[in-house]
Amino acid sequence: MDVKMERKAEQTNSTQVLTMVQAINDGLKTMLEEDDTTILLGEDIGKNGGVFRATEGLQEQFGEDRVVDTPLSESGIVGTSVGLAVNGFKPVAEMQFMGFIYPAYDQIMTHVSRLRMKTMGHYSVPMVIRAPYGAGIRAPEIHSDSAEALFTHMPGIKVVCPSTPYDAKGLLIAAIEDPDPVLFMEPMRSYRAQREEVPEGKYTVEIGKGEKLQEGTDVTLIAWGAMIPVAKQAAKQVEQKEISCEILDLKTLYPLDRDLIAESVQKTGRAIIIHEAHATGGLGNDLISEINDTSFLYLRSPIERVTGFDVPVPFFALEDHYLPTPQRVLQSIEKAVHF
Amino acid sequence: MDVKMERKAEQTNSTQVLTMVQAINDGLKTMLEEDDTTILLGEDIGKNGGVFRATEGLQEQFGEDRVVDTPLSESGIVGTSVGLAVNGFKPVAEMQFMGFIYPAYDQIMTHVSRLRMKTMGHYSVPMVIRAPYGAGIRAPEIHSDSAEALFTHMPGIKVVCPSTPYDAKGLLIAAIEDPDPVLFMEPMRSYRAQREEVPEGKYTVEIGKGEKLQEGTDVTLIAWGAMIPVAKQAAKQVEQKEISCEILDLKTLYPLDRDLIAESVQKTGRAIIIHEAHATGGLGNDLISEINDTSFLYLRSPIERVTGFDVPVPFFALEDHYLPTPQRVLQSIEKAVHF
Amino acid sequence: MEEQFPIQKVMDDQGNITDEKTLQQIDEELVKKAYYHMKRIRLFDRKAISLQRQGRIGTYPPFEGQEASQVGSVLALGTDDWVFPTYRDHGATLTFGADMVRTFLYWNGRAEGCVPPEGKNIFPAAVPIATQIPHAVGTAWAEKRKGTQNVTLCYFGDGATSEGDFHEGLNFASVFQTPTIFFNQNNRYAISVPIEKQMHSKTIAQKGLAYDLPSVRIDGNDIFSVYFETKKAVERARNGGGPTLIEAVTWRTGAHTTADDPTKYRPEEQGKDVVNPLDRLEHFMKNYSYWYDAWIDQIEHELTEEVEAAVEAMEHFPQPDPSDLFDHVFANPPEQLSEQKQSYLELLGRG
Amino acid sequence: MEEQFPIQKVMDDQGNITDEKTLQQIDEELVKKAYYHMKRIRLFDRKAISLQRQGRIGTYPPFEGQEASQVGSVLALGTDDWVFPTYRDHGATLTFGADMVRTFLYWNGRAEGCVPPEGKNIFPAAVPIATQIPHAVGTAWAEKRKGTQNVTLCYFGDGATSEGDFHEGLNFASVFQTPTIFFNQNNRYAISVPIEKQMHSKTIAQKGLAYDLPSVRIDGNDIFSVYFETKKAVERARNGGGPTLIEAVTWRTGAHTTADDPTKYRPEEQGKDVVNPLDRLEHFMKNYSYWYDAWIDQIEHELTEEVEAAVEAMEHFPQPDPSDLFDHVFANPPEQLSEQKQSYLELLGRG
Ligand SMILES: Cc1ncc(C[n+]2csc(CCOP(=O)(O)OP(=O)(O)O)c2C)c(N)n1
Ligand SMILES: Cc1ncc(C[n+]2csc(CCOP(=O)(O)OP(=O)(O)O)c2C)c(N)n1
Ligand SMILES: [Mg+2]
Ligand SMILES: [Mg+2]
Repeated sequence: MDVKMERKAEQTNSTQVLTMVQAINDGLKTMLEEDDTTILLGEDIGKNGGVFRATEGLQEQFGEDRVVDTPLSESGIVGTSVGLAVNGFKPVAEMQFMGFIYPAYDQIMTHVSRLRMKTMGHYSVPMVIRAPYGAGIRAPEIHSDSAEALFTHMPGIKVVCPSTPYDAKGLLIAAIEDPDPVLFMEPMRSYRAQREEVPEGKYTVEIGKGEKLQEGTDVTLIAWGAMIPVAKQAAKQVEQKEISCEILDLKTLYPLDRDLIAESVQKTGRAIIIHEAHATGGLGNDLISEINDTSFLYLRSPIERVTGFDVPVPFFALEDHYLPTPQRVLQSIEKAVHF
Repeated sequence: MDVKMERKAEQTNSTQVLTMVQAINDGLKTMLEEDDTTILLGEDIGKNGGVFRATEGLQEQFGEDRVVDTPLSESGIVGTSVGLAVNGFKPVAEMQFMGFIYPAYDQIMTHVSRLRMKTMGHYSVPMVIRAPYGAGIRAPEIHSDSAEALFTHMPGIKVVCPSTPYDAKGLLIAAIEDPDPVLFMEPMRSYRAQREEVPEGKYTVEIGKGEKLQEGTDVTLIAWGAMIPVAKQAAKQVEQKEISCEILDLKTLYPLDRDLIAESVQKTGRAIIIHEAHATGGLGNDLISEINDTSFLYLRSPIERVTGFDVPVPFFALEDHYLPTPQRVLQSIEKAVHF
Repeated sequence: MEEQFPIQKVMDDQGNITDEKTLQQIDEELVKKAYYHMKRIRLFDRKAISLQRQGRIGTYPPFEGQEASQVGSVLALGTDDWVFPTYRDHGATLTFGADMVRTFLYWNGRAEGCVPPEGKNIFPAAVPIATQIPHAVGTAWAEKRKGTQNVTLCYFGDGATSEGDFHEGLNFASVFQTPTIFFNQNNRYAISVPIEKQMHSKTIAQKGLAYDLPSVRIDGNDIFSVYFETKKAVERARNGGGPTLIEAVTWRTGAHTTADDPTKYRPEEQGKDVVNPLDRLEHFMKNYSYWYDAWIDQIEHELTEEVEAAVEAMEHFPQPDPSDLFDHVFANPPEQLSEQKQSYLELLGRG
Repeated sequence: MEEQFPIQKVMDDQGNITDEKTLQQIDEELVKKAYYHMKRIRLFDRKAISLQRQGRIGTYPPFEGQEASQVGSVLALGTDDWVFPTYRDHGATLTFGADMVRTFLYWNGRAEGCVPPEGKNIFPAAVPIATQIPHAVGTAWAEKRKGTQNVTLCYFGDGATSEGDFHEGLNFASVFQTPTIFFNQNNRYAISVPIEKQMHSKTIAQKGLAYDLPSVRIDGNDIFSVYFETKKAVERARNGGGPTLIEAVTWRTGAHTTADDPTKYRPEEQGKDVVNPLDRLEHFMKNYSYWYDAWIDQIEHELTEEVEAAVEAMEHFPQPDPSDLFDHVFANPPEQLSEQKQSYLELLGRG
């Protein structure tokens, strides 16, 4: 049973059928309309509407002062956003690709995430950093990184990652309204992979909450973003072998929805974590740790990780070998079930 | 029984009694003498001898061309080091404090760690980045970070962290001789905390190998760097309660010495991981993952983590509350043993 | 470039002012204010060093020698403007209205030291070099967008100009014409690295040329030059004229910090010829009959008392609370963080 | 600043050279070499676009319009010098001796495309903007320290000058006086962002003033101007004169990449007046009797065959090997990485 579809059906507002990138555009538009202090900054987000068209039409509608084409300068974008945020604005900064967030790492690490702490709450940095992430679209090098773990290990910033158009818009609005900085990861591979009904106007998806996408009894698959379709495919394939998978979409990577995870793993006794980032230092380890803390006595087999390998994301000719596949998930499911 | 002391006694070369920072100085000197291509770069490392005196006397001895005071520019230091390394030199770059490595994060992430992969081995970046890390010395903000996990999650670079003068020199020399980039973390708190016999001249401590510092039967304490004394103190204190701890000093944080860990945990059935960095995203989670993979059936209790909290390293008035203490380790040991 | 950017000064080392017009702009109020604040922060600075020596505060970076730069520049601001200090600019923030007790607390490792008085736009001292520069551009940009006339004054050292954030910040300021005054204190050293090794160019002012910024190089030990040149830049910024780069050439008399030993890297003779900015102002005041013994004694007495009282208050400030470790990371702490707090406080026996 | 840095050119749009002395420096060998390489990379570039359209390679960033800048600059180098290209500078690397098959492979997502021929000092194309600039300074510094006369030529775009690494790299070059030529191709756009929004300053050449670097602004579509000015900078660098910044003003005729639509952001008329550098050279060759129909036909034929053969070879290149994912991360892969490889290859059925 698809739990999510059911919930969606309850939605009564008028809706539009949108792809994820359109839903993001719609979320940005909604907040630009709602709140005068919202301001978008980034490279090529204005006239060009963003290299993925996520900001298409927004500069036309809201003007160059609110949808700002900046110089090619990530540290400058994030650093000036700190000043804007402290002084009454809600900057939504786009990093053109997540692999280009690294020049801004210092600003995010030493200021964005720490200013509230430093000033005991006197100043805060309510800003959103949007970052398209992940491999699988045949992009040049550095365009395909999945760097969430570099930010979940950074106290003071939240990290979210939607897997559907509906969640993308709802989480983005929640992120913009959040009193603290939020890194908003956008799975490029999912930008146009799926269309769904997305409510018009403003609504939010709660930060810190994941969702059970599918009920199951034998094993819990934990994933997010572009790995959700991979998890679903694998789950479908093992159905034939009479293995029943529960699928969790985390949506928020920090703070984790611990109850959701514990409840599911305590039921199934087995977990497979699927993510694109490298195994070593990846968020998968945090999840294992979490499960170790909450559900040690429930485990029937070692937790499995299906992740990107401990190698740099390769040039695109090999990217399909880097990325987790349903086949690899399948293998792990069988390993867990037949432990 | 102190396994390490025994091994040390076997050492026959002539030795000096040195602190860790002196041992590092001696290691640098050894390699500057050994190999003409070794070149040190950093802020204040020349005439001033480094803010911790780690490079004291080296510019005088080897000249301004080999011990280079650079501009205040971490990305510049690392970026030019890439060029030097590719073109025949062995740069050893100092980041004055680990918290100031972030401006160089882009260079390390997109080039230092990836150049070999990008060029299928045609170019490589044999360089060392030295970074004094950790809290506990009443330093200003950002001077006390422990950022290993941001580098263990970066394929293509090794990460090491000594806890003694002997290991500091031996690991540093191994790092300089390594064909690949190595991040060399120096626990500031241990710089002058201990003196020991350090062989003169060149010797190495193998990268990728940890060491059992103390045999025990009930629980394995896993730590490195400045947390080793904390682990030892806790182990000593629980001795009275007839709890016997095995202590592992990891020394290399990537790649991990998996056999050492597995063997010990399979014996004791319990593990406590101690590190300064934040729990979420910390290396502790990798260790739990590792143990989950290798030793699932041996575990008698959930693995415990004693770490820095999920908060930015605070201003120093509160740093002792941030840092793991023997008391906190104790609590975890008891929790594990009485699970 | 030294010809293109000569060091502007209005007052010579003996406190003489040759330009009649400038002299007329200097009134008693200004002179007294300048002396008062320079004296005040001098006393603060020396007290801080002595506290550090006694182990009553942590490592401290003295600013002695740079008082004219800090006081002269910050006095050119209005109350609603913004100040972005580095760790060495507490002389400026104190003059702008920062609390002295909290300033001492800052150097005792207390976050309380970063909290400015309500209504005072003072950022926490930037520790990672040059990172405050884009922030200062951002706040100024916000003021511009809100349509106010407020400006932002951003401090940074000579060493800071080597960092990427200096460049990116100035470029943003230039592109968006933000009302930002980039106030460089060129004290000719970044810890041990002399400016000749920091850069091959002879001036910092010339770095403004890259961004088409109005730039000026001034004698940072001449309080009047600092004040009037900053004032000009502030007026320009308020009136929509955009950012300015000011290089104030100065000299730190003492060590980089109390943990530093400048004799390791500074030639003994260097700086000997620099007339201390407070002495220079004293010469001026005596030359032009602003030196009132009674007033001098009175403020010296008052200020000494103020500093002593601040030390006293700092030392009697409530002890740091471990809860603060957890309470200011997010507006609403996530459950897992609250648990960490809870269990730690329990361990401390105060659950 | 535009007065201080006028655009230098020796050849006008009609291919006329007014300066007699310059004319004498141009010999048939140079003309033929220039034409040959510009033609060659033009054919490569157009072929790459068409391959991309057919899905035979990935996204591709055309350099048409910038051939004079790339060929003119790289021809000024000697064989032992270093070249640091961006993703748009394969025209330069091909001219310097990169393998054409591998260059196609690069755009097909193959690491093989980053491996230069033995003895050719060509760095992989820099994708993260401006990051190659410090590398180029480092290799040049190494040459200087080894006492060779080799120099480093570093390419970057107008947009790249906004990044911190541009600033930090140029400062290092200036401080250590490394033999680096910073060759900027100012094609007036960084993707969709026009130079007027990238910077408020009018020229890129003026950015050299910050570092006291000799800087020059040239017509990047004038192959001779590019060649001679680069040559000058190369000579200076070889002889210990340190780095130079060259701004070559040019124009990208097409899209930023094959995934880009420039009509979204470039006014239709813009660039219409720019004479394509190859046409300009053709005018020159006709004006000065270097245009030999037979030779032109012959090289056109040869080059077309070369490009076709390279495409053929690219498409018959051995398939990418999943082992390569694991084999080049470290000189000696750690055990855990070998295990990952092993188990993945097993899964692929080839353990
Ligand atoms: C990014 C970064 N790197 C290194 C340091 C260490 N550090 C602290 S002060 C300093 C020198 C700063 O020199 P300058 O900018 O001239 O300011 P001054 O101390 O002279 O006031 C250095 C290198 C730092 N704080 N931040
Ligand atoms: C650090 C970084 N940020 C963003 C990008 C995305 N990006 C690729 S090319 C480009 C524009 C570069 O412009 P310019 O330097 O003028 O070079 P051109 O493409 O015109 O040759 C951008 C923003 C990137 N590659 N690297
Ligand atoms: Mg200085
Ligand atoms: Mg361009």
